[in-house]
Amino acid sequence: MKINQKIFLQFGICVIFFGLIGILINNLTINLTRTGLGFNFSWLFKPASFALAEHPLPYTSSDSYAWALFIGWLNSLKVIASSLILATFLGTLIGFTRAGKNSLLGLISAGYITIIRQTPLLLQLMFWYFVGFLGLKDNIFNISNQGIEFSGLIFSSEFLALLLGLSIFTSAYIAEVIRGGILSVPRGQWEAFRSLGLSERKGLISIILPQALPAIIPGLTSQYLNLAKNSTLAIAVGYSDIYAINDTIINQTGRAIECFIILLVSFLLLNLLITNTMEFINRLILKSRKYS
Amino acid sequence: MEPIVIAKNLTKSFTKGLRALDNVSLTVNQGKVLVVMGPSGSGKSTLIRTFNGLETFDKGELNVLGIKVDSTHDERKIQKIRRRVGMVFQQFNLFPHLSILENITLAPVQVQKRRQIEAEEYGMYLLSQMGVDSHAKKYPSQLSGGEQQRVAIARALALKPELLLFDEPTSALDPERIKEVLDAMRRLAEQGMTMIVVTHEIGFAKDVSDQVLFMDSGKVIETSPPNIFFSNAKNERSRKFLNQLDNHYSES
Amino acid sequence: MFKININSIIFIFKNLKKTFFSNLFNTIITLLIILFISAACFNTFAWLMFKANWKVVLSNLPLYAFGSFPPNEQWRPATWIITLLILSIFTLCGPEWKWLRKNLLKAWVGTIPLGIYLLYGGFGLSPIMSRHWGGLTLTILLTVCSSLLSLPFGILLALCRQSSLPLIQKLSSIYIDVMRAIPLIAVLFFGQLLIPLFLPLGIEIDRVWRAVFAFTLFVSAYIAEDIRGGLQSIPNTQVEAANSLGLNQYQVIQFILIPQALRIALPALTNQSIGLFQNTSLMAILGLVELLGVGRSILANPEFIGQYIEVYVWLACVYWIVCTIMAVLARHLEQRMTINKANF
Amino acid sequence: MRRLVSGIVGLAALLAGCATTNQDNSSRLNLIKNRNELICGVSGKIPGFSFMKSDGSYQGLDVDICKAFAAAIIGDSEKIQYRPLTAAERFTAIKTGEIDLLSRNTTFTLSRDSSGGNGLTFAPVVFHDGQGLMVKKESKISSLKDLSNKSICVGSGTTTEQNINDAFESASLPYTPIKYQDLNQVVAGYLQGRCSAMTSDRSQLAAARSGFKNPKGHIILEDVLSKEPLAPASDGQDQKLADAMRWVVFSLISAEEQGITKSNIDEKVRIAKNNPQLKPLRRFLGIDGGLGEKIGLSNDFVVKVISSTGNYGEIYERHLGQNSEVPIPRGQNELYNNGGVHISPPFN
Repeated sequence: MKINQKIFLQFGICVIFFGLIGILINNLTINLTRTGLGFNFSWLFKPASFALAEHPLPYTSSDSYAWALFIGWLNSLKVIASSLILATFLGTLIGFTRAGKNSLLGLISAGYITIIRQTPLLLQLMFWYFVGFLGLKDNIFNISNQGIEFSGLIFSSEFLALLLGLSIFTSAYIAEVIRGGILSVPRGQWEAFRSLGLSERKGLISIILPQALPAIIPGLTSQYLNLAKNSTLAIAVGYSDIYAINDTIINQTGRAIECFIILLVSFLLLNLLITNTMEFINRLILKSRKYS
Repeated sequence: MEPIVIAKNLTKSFTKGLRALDNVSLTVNQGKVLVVMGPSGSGKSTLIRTFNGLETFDKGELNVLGIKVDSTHDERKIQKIRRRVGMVFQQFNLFPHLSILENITLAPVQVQKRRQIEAEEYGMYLLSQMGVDSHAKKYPSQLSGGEQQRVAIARALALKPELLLFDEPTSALDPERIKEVLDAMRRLAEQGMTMIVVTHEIGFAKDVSDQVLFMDSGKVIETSPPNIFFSNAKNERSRKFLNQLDNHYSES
Repeated sequence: MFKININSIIFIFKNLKKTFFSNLFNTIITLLIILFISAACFNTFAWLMFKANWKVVLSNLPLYAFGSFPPNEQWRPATWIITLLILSIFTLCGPEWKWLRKNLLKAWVGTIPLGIYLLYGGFGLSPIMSRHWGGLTLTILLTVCSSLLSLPFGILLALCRQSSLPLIQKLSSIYIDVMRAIPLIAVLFFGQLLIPLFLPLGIEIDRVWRAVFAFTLFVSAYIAEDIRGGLQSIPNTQVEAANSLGLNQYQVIQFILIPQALRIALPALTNQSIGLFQNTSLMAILGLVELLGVGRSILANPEFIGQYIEVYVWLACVYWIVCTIMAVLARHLEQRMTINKANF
Repeated sequence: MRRLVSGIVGLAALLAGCATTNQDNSSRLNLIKNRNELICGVSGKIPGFSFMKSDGSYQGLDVDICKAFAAAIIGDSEKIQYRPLTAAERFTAIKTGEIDLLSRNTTFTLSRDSSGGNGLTFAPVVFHDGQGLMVKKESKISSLKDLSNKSICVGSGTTTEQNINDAFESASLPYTPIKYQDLNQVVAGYLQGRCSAMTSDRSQLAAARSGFKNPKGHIILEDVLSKEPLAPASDGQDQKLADAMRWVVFSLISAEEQGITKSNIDEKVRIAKNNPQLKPLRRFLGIDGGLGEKIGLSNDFVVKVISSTGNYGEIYERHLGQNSEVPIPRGQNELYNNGGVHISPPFN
């Protein structure tokens, strides 16, 4: 009786759910036929006919839309990966100073965190780009508002502004994660390493941090995922990431639904990539702890 | 003398083949106090938790207050039983987000659909019976363990139950707090409440109980009146257990 | 957060001295930092006072606050914002907790219909269309409506994810996971441009409400996870105790699980709404004239072309102040809650 | 289990079938009239064409075109809801019915007009523009060739992006496009020196330059990269709305041709009413002929339009004329008999 009731309930919910989806899809098809667009992906292989400022792989405007999207995905990956590293570095540094004993540094990093966390990322990105990078008038050490030239490699100011903005924003959150992790280690552990005569710095790195890592990794993962998602704000500073290219293509072809699906899939892929990597790291840490 | 609980051949096994309950049969009559004793892991808690449906069993029959339950665990019947059976837990299990009075009035108002004012009046009466009426507006975390347990008893009484189940009510308390809870239980027994108590308190069992049931490894080893059980237990294992308890208490 | 009394200042100075004199390296670092900070402060101050042209801010203040709301009706959004402010102050120095919980919560929920009534008009007020809404008013409206709508949605999703019915559990898990995987701007894009494609001809939803809807879809997935965390940390004995009192499944959820889960998840939830407030700025990219959108519109006025630094600094200050108010409120609420902290 | 699934699918299909809306040939024109409000998509960020004033109202040539449509369809030029749209979202907004029509610096092109492309229908051109490049005087750049290997600031999601690509590609010159979301970002990028040049429609370049601190320091290159006839647009499936829009625009041009202005329209109506011989004027003003009804409007729609916005010349003068904030010489936007290209077919 009980089981039947459960099946019935689920069946009912299924009917309602799929019925709703059916209605929506039906409306969609009606609307798409009305606009004469239909639903297909064959346009992906037509020439894109727009140029891109940044392309890690060869790209010309006669390449296909699909290739343009792939370039966009690579651009996203590039900025995500690099700001991930920079944000982790900055975040750890600030997290340490915040948990550390130097009160001046602690005060500064607390101020940094409130300013960064309490203003919108979009505004920060626009500030970094339009005020920060474009404000550079002279060419000092190969740094100008065109970007940075570093032993033959050129990083555009759009990329750098996004990198810096994302890293600084995420670092404020990572700092809190790190601080939380450090505080989660029992006070006795600090006393223990101090009584052994280890210096603050050494104790923090070799005793406290390894114990804080299990508490830090999940928070770090979710911050990395947020960073990846936030990288779509590239559109505000003129960097050609996957979202910006999708946006251009929607405007040229009107294929909003298809582009949205492509965007969804690319982000699901990105997410899988990040979570799996972090899980792998987590497992490595757990493994190394077992042996030690 | 009406039987309140009749259990016949209750059997419950865990997945690994261990038996939590092994062919347990017992009867508790109205107004009687049954004390269940036994080493930890012997199935005492499991046994009394089956009486209000917190645990299921695989075989056997159970009749609580005239409601028959079998291994199918009919939700509606169990709900009926729960409305007439109160339970007090080892860890008190008060609701931390509700004040003491709200803890007590929640079930009468929501389950028995009594009026809020009426439930509060009766709740205050119960709290004063338990000697904790001055804490009515406080929250559980502001009370000591003994006070919390007395509130928990009042909460169980609020539904005007016909049977009270106690699952080691004093084992989470400081020694000096145990007495106040036991005294409250004593008073309840004097008022003629039917009670099934899992406890290690020999004094309480000796003074208050009508029967002592000794369990080990899910089996009922012995059921005797307290004077016989404590002076001259029939079974070897019971005696051994009592010895250990005595040693423990003389040490501490 | 910024409570600095004399003692703590003395303490800081003592500490400063300790680090200052501890070794040469630290001394240099400290000096450099102080030098850097004072240089930065001086430059900023000089720019703020002398170089910046604040006309772009000062002459457009009503626009930042109310968007293009008709000038003689601007008392309406103003009333609403002031009501919110007064409520915030009341909550901060609120009286007894119980009274607070019983009435302030209702008052907060009541601000939504009040706000919508004041903005839309009707029933004695002249009706104003949503196209006139803008600026800080719209930002706050988006925040308040979306956060209060996504709370019940989030709770429902969390309960579904914990459900014993496998199908419901799967569906809500998929929803939550997918929503958490995609960027907010994509969801907002969906809300602004794709939702109309899913509606039959002739049925339209106002774009402000579509934005609220999109935010709700997005945030409720995050709230669901926070609540789920809260639900999981409630010990099973609480459910047993409730069951033993004869409460049925729904009563257990209503009276025991949800109130406790909400308390546990409170810090996470307030963070979500602060995040939501900041994220409403994304609507500027999608053409809604909220606070950042107003800034961008003003920059298109030939009179103010190129004065974006002033606008950005000003907007950053506004966002920072509101976020800080929200954060202080949230912390206050959390402290009130910890008085009755769960003792499990 | 299979039966369950097929049952669900069947039921869903049934429900979906019930929800099919009846696809009659109802036009948006009726929807607008019933709603008593026109939803007009504008840019909101282009000086002279549509931008927000300090009091929060929109102003510009594109905005006045919206007003003309509202006056013609509803009879009240104030019953408009303006939707500021980004370049990227504008077509989707039309196709989804989010807006009734678009009056937003949109270039009339084949692929946008065709049912195989974006599926829009364009009204007559309201502003003839061409894409140009603006550079700083001090940079000494004088032609496209000088821009080889330079960065150029472009607004994303516009035809400008495609045109600049075509121009540089056909001249086989390499360049770096820096794409921004809207014009004032393009301006910021250009002024700060991120790019050597900015490209946009020449009207927008002029408009932007008028707001610069030193307008004389910037020159618009002679190279015209493209023809940019800017026109209002609506959904291509909606013939009735398109007809109405087409003739509202023509009425603006025709009124200028006939010297009918906002100030003398009442006078003209009076004269036409009293003089049965003035057949063309009577037809134009809706006294005879019932022309308006043929396109789903009231017969006197021209009177309503002209009395609320004035004729095309007046609109132009108000927003882009010599005394406006964004002066752009009229050039090819003059009437055909004055050296320009604007011409209206007869109102017969």
